[in-house]
Amino acid sequence: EGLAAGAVLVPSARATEAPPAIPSWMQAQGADVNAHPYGQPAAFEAEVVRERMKSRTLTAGASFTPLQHLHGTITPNGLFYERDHGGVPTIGPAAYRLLVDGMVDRPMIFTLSDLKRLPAVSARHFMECSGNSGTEWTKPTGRTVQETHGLLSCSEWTGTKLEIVLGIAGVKPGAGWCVAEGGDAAALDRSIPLEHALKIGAMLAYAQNGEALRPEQGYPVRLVLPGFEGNTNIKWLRHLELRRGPAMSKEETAYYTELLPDGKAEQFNFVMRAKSVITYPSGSQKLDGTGFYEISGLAWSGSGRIKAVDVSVDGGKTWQPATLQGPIEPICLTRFRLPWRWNGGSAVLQSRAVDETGYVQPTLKSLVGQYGLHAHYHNNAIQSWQVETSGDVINVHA
Amino acid sequence: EGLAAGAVLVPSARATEAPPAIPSWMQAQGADVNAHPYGQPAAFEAEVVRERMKSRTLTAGASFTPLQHLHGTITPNGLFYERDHGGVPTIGPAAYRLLVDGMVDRPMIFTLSDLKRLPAVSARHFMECSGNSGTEWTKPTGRTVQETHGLLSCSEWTGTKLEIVLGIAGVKPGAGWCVAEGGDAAALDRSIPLEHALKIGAMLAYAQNGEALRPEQGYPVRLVLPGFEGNTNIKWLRHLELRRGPAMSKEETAYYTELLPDGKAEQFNFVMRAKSVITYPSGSQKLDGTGFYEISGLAWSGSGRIKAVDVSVDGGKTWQPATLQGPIEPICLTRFRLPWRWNGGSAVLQSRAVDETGYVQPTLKSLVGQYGLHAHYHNNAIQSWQVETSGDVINVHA
Amino acid sequence: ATPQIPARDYDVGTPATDAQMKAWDIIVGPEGRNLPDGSGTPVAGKAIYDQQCAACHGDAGQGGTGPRLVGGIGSLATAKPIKDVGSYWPYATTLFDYIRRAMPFSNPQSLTNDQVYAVSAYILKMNGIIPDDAVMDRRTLPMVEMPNRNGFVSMIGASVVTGK
Amino acid sequence: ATPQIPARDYDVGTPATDAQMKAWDIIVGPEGRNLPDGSGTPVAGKAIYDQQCAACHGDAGQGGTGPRLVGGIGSLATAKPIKDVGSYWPYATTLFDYIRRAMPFSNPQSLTNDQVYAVSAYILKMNGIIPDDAVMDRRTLPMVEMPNRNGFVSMIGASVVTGK
Ligand code: HEC
Ligand code: HEC
Ligand SMILES: [Ca+2]
Ligand SMILES: [Ca+2]
Ligand SMILES: [Ca+2]
Ligand SMILES: [Ca+2]
Ligand SMILES: [Ca+2]
Ligand SMILES: [Ca+2]
Ligand SMILES: [Co+2]
Ligand SMILES: [Co+2]
Repeated sequence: EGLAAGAVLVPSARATEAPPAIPSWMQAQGADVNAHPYGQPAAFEAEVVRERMKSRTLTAGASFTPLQHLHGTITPNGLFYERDHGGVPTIGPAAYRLLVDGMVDRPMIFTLSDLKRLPAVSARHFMECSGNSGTEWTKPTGRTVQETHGLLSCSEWTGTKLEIVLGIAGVKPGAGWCVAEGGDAAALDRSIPLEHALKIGAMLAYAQNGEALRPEQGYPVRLVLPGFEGNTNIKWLRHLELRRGPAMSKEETAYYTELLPDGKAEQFNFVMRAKSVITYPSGSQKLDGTGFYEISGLAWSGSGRIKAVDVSVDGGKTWQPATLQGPIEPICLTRFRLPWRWNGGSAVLQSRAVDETGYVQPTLKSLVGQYGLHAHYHNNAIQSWQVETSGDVINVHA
Repeated sequence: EGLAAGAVLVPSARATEAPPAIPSWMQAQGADVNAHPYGQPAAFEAEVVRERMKSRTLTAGASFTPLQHLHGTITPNGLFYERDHGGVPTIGPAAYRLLVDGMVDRPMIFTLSDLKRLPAVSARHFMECSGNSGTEWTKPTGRTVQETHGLLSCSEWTGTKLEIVLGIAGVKPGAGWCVAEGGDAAALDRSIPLEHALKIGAMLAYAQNGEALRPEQGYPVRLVLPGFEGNTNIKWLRHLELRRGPAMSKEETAYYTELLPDGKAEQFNFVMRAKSVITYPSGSQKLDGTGFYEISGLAWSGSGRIKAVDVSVDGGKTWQPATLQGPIEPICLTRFRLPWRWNGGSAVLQSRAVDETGYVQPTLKSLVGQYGLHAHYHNNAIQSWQVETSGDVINVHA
Repeated sequence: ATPQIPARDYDVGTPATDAQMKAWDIIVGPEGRNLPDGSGTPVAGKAIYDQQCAACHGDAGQGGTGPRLVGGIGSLATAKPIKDVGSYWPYATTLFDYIRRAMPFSNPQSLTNDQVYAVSAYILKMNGIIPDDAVMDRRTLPMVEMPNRNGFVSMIGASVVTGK
Repeated sequence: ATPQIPARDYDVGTPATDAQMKAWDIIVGPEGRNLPDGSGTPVAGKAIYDQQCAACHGDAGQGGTGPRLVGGIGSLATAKPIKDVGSYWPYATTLFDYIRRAMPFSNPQSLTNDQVYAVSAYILKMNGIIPDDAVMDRRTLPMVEMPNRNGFVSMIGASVVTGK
């Protein structure tokens, strides 16, 4: 089962097709107040859903955020992308426990109430699977931006800082890594360098966009490591173990390492590098005639704030600076926009992000030059969308 | 039907009650990836819902946001408060039309595609009904912060600026007001002073926290007037009419005006003044024994950024500055926090917001001194929560 | 004052025709703008009121499922103010505008213009604001002197509006 | 280096007992930490594999519903690299750790420690890494020399980590 094609832009209806000036919905009472105590999207938005990637099993796989339908920078919780290795466990808040042990002075067990009672912090951060755009290394594969870049979402997270929980347990000298382990059927675990984790403001999050985490995002508690590859943000967190070195778990050796052409592999490439993508117009959309369009997209970097985004409509020959929607927050999606008049000709749209460290998003060619064709993870190359003379937009390598 | 009491804090379970070290949910695969293409909250969170205020009819009334259960500043779309005067209409995106006419050079009709094609802008803003806390003027009434302050929510809005749509139509000299009218059974309309509307960045919003507006929030298009009383942010927007003066509609004469003791009434009190409330610990919650608690709450102002929030634990005798969660954005909810050790005695918790203009949130006494007891709207008084020696928290006037 | 708004040319949107605007527009201003042809009297209004309004607003306008419409005159500066059409509303035009757009509650925009004039006249009469034989139409309705015409103070100037 | 972390005293949380930690802890490190008592051989492992693993990973470890476990040695620097236990995994301890925590897929944490040692031994043997008669236990497993032991370059130093 693959991803369905994205929505084609609805051709703008003319006023002559307008409904009666006083339509039926003004002539009778609407739905009751609080008909939905927990509200749902309009029925007309049924196509705005996550889509599942084909995978070997129903429980080890991923679902993608429909970026082509989204605006601004926040991802609604119902559309946050999902990557599971053993399905989504059902964990009652009263049954939740976190063990903090290993190289600590006082091994501790925390309940969910315990974690919520500690000082809290909130921050908006993107999360991206390092496998995002992994299908795009050798040829254009995804039909929509949901398929090419949909392992990317952004939330306001609230939780208590890792620093606080470790301060309670007391970390012993010599401990350099913290292994975080999930309470799912894969008991997924990753080793995190302690110094970096504290520097980026690692958080034990229990809330997302105001409400409790969703089950697919780790209810009741997940580790949030701002800017680190998605997989390290352990969901359903059950165990933090302080160690001298990494555990060398399957997910940090067999998976989530980047194989280079010489047979060596890069390991612990935690930080997601600056990247951007145009979400409108994007693959499988269709322009409705010539004229004004606002090109719009998202840029992000695991190394702080986005400094600039340039947009090209000629496949990278010339570039124009896009407007960035403020406030620009560190390690957060940033919306960029550029006005454009389409003259009806073929055009190749690209965007290129620059972050506060000065790092410039690379072309696919330069990335392949550096990593070869088998690194799979961390493809942050410039994406190209070709607008055809028909107005159809397709995924190309340019 | 009234609001149910808020949740009592779950007493923190001890480790001796911990589940098996390897619980059942780690011994079998969890739910399938993408079991919910549009995700839903965990079943355990069923009490986190909007609640309806008692009203004469099922379609003219309000539902309240469960602030006592929320974290950070964003309101999930399913929990955004609701105020309807004729129920929630069902308007298909293809049937949507907006007429812009009156004192303009070129009266225009826009489809939803038209509005989406125009330049977009995103911004995070709170919205508050001017009737919020209206029950609290004469005696403490709401049992929870949902009941006392739940006509308050905060979203990232995306849309096109009013300025752009008016720039297309061309506003004639002499036009000072813009009447905005909704496409519901109440055809609810409000007159907006044009100069102010442009200054605050008025927006024709079609998206909220990334996705399409929810039906209860005006799908497919609502007017967003940052900082203005909620009722002016017309939902299901169908008509903008440029005029010399206000239309004097029912909602700006009979309702949403503040009656003073001398029989005169204040009209066009658009801007929501600085206000704050402690959401934890708050009414109907219960403290689980003495010791450390983090007092947490929300502050906001229709006149820009929150500058400071002070918290008192002794009913206003002494005040301490709370920590504000950054980034502090204009006309946006701001989360404040203060560490507190409860010694088991009775305590009265209060918060007091100051905004960038220097305006200080008033006590109820001073507000009643100014407005009397029949203004109903714009109660931005300091809220008091009394912690009893049992740990129970109740709404009081102090 | 009319703010300076930059002209925009995106070739987006469709010009509205006069017929479209006329069919769309239900906004009546205090000066009487957009009041339609037609007329009505309290007597004609009573028949409509009894049939289509009284169930919610009471036989004598005392209220029920809908708010009370009568009885508050003179109460505003007292300890028990009653804000109703007679005591509180500054313009009679608002009555036509609101009834046309929103009443009867379950069937809005179902009355003819004559019916809206008539029922507005009847509510004004119940409040003792117009005599039994007054005829309400596009010319007379804006001229009705409402008791609380000067009861409102605009706070526009007092608002602190911060720029973005 | 161990960062300085301020001590905190909120009187929140409960001290963990040794028994709790022991029951909780399934993390095995490359040095062999936390490997349990018990042992297993390829022969014992084959019986378990055939019964509980082969359906997904193939009779000869060639893969199916589950990834392939054998066959990639020597392929990493070629145009068609195969990353499997034999060719890619740097530590044999990871095999014990992962199988115990996550396999068999539909019934994780159901094998005894002896069974996990045995099936780990069998997978290593299928890859030609240990001989038929090797015994895997807490002492021997960390000593297994994996072909790709030195194949990884840590990027920790190269990461740009910005403070908050
Ligand atoms: C089914 C009940 C119902 C019927 C029938 C009904 N109304 Fe109403 N009316 C209401 C309700 C409810 C409101 C308040 C609406 C709101 O909350 O916005 C209202 C409000 C009003 C108001 C505004 C009163 C104020 O001070 O806010 C007027 C005037 C009015 N109705 C007139 C009429 C007339 C005239 C009719 C008949 C042609 C009518 N109503 C029929 C229920 C009804
Ligand atoms: C029902 C199917 C199924 C059965 C039975 C099964 N596995 Fe797996 N196995 C999988 C899947 C699927 C994965 C990949 C999981 C993921 O995507 O994270 C996997 C992964 C593995 C891996 C990691 C391979 C790699 O390179 O990523 C090993 C090792 C493994 N299994 C060993 C075993 C052993 C040993 C058994 C029997 C005791 C077993 N499996 C039984 C389906 C199965
Ligand atoms: Ca045109
Ligand atoms: Ca068009
Ligand atoms: Ca009807
Ligand atoms: Ca304790
Ligand atoms: Ca341990
Ligand atoms: Ca089992
Ligand atoms: Co441990
Ligand atoms: Co008009």
